[in-house]
Amino acid sequence: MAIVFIPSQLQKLTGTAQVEVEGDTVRAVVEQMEKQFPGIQQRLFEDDQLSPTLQLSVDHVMTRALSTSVTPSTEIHFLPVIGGG
Amino acid sequence: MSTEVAPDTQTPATYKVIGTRPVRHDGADKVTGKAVYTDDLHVPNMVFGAFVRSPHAHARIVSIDTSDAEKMPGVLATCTSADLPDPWDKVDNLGEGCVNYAHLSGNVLARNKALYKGHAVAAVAATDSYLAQEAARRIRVEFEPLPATMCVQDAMRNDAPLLHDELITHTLDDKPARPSNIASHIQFEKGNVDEGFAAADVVIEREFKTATVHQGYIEPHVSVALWNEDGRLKIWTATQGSFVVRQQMAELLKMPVSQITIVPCEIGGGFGGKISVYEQPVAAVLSRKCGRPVKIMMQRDEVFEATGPTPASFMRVKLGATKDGKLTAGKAWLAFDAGAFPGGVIGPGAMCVFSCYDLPHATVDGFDVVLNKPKTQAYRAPGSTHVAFATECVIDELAERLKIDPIEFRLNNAAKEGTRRVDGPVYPRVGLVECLQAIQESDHWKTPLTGPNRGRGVACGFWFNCGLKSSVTANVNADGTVTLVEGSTDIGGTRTSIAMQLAETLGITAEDVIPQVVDTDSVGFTDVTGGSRTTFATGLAAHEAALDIQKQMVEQAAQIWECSPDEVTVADGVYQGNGKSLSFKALAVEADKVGIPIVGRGVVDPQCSTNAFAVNLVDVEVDPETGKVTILRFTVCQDAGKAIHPSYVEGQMQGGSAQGIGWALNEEYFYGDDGHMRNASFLDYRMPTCYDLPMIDTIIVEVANPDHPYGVRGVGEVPIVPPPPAIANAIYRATGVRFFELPMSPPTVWNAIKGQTTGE
Amino acid sequence: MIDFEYAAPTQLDEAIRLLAAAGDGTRILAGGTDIIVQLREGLRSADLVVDIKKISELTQLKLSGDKGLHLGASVSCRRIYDDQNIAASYPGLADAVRIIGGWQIQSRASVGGNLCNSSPAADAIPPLIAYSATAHIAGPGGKRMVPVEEFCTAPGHNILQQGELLVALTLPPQPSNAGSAYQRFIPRNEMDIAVAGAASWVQLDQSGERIEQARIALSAVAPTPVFAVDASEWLKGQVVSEEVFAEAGELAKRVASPIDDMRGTAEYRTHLVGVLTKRTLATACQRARK
Amino acid sequence: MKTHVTTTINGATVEFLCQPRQSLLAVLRDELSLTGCKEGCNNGNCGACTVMLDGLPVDSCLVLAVEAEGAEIETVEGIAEQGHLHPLQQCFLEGAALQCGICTPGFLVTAKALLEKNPQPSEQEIRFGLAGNLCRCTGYDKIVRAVQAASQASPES
Repeated sequence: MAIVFIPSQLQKLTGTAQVEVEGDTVRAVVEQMEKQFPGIQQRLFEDDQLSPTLQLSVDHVMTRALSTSVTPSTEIHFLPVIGGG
Repeated sequence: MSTEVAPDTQTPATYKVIGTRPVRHDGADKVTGKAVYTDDLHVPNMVFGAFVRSPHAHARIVSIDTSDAEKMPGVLATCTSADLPDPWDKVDNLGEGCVNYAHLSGNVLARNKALYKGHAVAAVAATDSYLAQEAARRIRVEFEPLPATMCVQDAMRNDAPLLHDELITHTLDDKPARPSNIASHIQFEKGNVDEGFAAADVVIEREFKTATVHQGYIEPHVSVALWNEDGRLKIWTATQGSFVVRQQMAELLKMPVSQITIVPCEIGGGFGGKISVYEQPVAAVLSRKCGRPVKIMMQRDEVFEATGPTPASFMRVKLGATKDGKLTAGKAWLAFDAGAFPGGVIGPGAMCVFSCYDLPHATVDGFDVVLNKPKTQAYRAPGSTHVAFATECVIDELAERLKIDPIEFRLNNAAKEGTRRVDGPVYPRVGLVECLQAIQESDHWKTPLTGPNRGRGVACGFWFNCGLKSSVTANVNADGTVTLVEGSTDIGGTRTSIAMQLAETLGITAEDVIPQVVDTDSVGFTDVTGGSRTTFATGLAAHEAALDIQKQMVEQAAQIWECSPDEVTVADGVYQGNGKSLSFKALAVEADKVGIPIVGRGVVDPQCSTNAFAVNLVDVEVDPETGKVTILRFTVCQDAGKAIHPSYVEGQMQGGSAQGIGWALNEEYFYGDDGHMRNASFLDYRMPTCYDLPMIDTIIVEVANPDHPYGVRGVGEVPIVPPPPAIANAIYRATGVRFFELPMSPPTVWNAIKGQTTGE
Repeated sequence: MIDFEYAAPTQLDEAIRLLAAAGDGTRILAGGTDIIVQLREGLRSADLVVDIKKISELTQLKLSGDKGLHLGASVSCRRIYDDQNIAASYPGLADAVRIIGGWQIQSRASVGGNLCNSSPAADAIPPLIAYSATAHIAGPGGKRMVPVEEFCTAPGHNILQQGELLVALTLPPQPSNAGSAYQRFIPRNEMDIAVAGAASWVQLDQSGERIEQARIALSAVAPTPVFAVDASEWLKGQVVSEEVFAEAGELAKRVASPIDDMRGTAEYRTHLVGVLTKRTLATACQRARK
Repeated sequence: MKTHVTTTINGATVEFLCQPRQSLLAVLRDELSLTGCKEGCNNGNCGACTVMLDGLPVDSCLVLAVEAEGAEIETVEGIAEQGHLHPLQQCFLEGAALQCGICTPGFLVTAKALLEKNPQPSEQEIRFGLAGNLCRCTGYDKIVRAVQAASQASPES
């Protein structure tokens, strides 16, 4: 279980800005979301991996690892990848 | 004294090495001219390469004829995009943002179309550099010029000439049917922005424009490539990240990384501009074709026209606040110039636009727009300087409208631990409030500014800072010194700031550590020197390596003292056990006689932002007759987390501030109607000289980063962010005119003042 | 950059022979700070480069009470401002040579070279015009003398004929009640090309209150540096005051015909002429009173 | 066609062959392996290639190597003496007046010339004297302070 913050551009699929979803890893959570909101996974994934233009914020961790484990209080955010100078 | 460490945030001085100011390990080499930069290399049998570049901002390449050049005696090889493997549309994450290799390959050598003036079209290798340049002139390229588009608003129009026929806007939303120059559209939403603005007593919306600017490193891009008969490729180059160059080369040339060795030489500045490859693949192909090492060094105009400046931008920012000075809502519409290929810095720009404030309701729309300029790249806190100019000017205007002191207004709304950012995540412990308070406490703020045509401005800035991968190994020598082997190229003294962390952990002196930056075959994967990550992440790796060494030292001490390792204690680098006691150095000498070699290992991938904030206070004087702005006094305050080597932290703050001042006042790519850059030289691209600047006072705030054993946050990038808005706000107070465009060059300022007096 | 022949004659006639014999691919090298860049960037080409720094006439720098200043064509900027007496006697010229490039450029660049390069934005030419300097030219046909304001004909072009060479510049002796100043406007404080420049030279009456003679010259606002004749004539007999300086600035604007480019708009440049004329006149008068 | 040139570099007589088009910078770096002077812009605007030519700082990219015939040249390699760093070099190190270091040799050569001409320069004199040298890393603060510190320390003062 985790709290997923739905990117505004996907909210027409979910109808809401936040959803609580079952699953103990980010991948499980996204696959569960796909069941609830068909089509959302292909917006976030590319070849079964997180789209290379995206990164995850899982609580304070910035990661691209879909295996990152989550708890019911975990917040998941989908953000653009950033680079520094 | 240029530095005050704000007392209320000063961490207890329990460190022996950290916080001191030792002479950098590579210092003697660099003040005597012995340090070896890439262009200083003379590899045996080396030849020289030169580029043929597009004279058009946008043109179809009809044909390329290299035959005349190849006939010239001394000309050894030529190269066009046909010599590069067919690229695939693979988007890869370089740690520092992502890259599409088809685009990268097309930027290295143009395929079918030249997309900007200076775009590399072909190259040649010859026995001397003059001959190479002459041969390049003999390569005949037939172009069919196409209409060019040079500014974001034009490029976004439906009728704009398309750069890429198949470019469909990347968005999480439904994809558009038609191709356009809009490479991507990102969006953030928090709360209900309409409610937010409805609750506001004052709402201000402004439009802002900023010009293309360049990182302006003094060392041009330069590489030497040697493609050996055994198929191994070795490249000496000036890069911020040798492993990332290896990764790009492997993809572009379709060869395994194991076949490529990147040797990072000393590097003459980068600031984000020396991460992407340019001349490296071309030098490699030329070397393969002629069987000799090939050096390619860009001339300064090539650096300006054909490497990666940072975007021009068009921005609209709207903020609302209540009478008592609480922000209620924000709205931002941002369009950044990506250059000729998708993948500009709009992502971080959109994430940073409101990052200094606690905004209950906001929306942000960001657009990445391709046009006929060189592919843009990161420049120190990429995207954040643009958006800070917009937001901090509107914040200043709100504060004025509400008759609230600009620092108090910022304090009322400052982001702090627990603040939810507009892009979603919640801040951990951060130091913006402490920076604002330190500025309020500064002598500068407490000293009133007097005199005509003078004004004082303030502004805040934010940058994420990143972690990413770093590897080090550390070998204990027989004399008790430690050789630290690392993969982070040292652009500003990081050898020392990393070595100091190893020394602190081991309880030895910084001088007893010998840091070495080595090639990609000699150390584990290490991400770029960028993202303000090097002292933080590679320092963390050095700390881990030190702990690893300490564990092995304890075991050896136990062996020597014939006791169990559990009985050995370590404090301040003194090892004790079985009634005996030895310093680290003494124990190392003993251990060398009896034990196996001691080698420490540190590998890290901290996955967090360390969240850097900076605040500027600046006094200016404006000559009302010429519009020229003089910086009278400048103070930069920044949360460093912990300043490992305060001198080099101040150096980053001062250097970043100077770049921000240049961006604010004079730096810009000046384009003619033909899409040609008119000022591609250090004479006319006006970076500040030391006669243009005052001393830059620094205040280091230390709000420890919870994710680092010594509290380091990283300091490299954020200081460039606040200067443009701080200076704009100061000029307003000096002249009564608000500025919405960068640079605020003398003609612009004079025009605005004139407009005001003549009521235009 | 195509290679070329190099010659460094030690005698003037030898230099003239070389220049006359060679084709129009001959370039003269004094300080080299313009020509070497132009050759490298392909703006000019050369098959022969004649270095004139070894010719004694061209390296002479002499100040004398009756003859004024003799300035050899290849004398570097720095030799001029390093000479206290010269800098004190010709402050307007010193103003200009102190700001041509940085120190490294001033070690090499010469006022003669600055004149022969004939850039509209040349810093040294306005003070030469303001001082009524004379250009001494030698060529196959002998020697001739030309007022500096007649030397430049177009951007990068001047009256030097095939085989001719600038030997020296002479500036008349300065009476005690004369003063001068040069100022240019640049966005930075150093290392920049003038957006506009103005040199003012004045001679005051014994009281120091009235202008007897004045000469104003401008740079970067026309195809060549220009002598602002109307403003200069109008100043004769005027009483020293801010208003008079400002009015002279307005008159000086009339000879400005600048272009829009990356360094500034025509409007801005014309405006700067007024500002710089006013400011240099004030400094020149103040110096004349010392 | 190459020209034979005899010159003095850091006190030693040096002979070399060069093409007339070759700059002093190119010959120092490529023919004589004196790579301390750096190429930053190759047209006299950054000062990274500064060397002393007959006692004066010049941009070696704007000097033809053939002009060096009979000249006295000093480069950054000649600043330290008998195994001792010059006070300026020491002050640059102690004051952290360098980051990437590419502009440092040029600054040192110019600053040494400045202190020899004016042993006790004001801050503005230092800033004016060094205006022909660009640094993009430091914001100049620590460079100016290092020169100030050296002006207290150097034998010339």
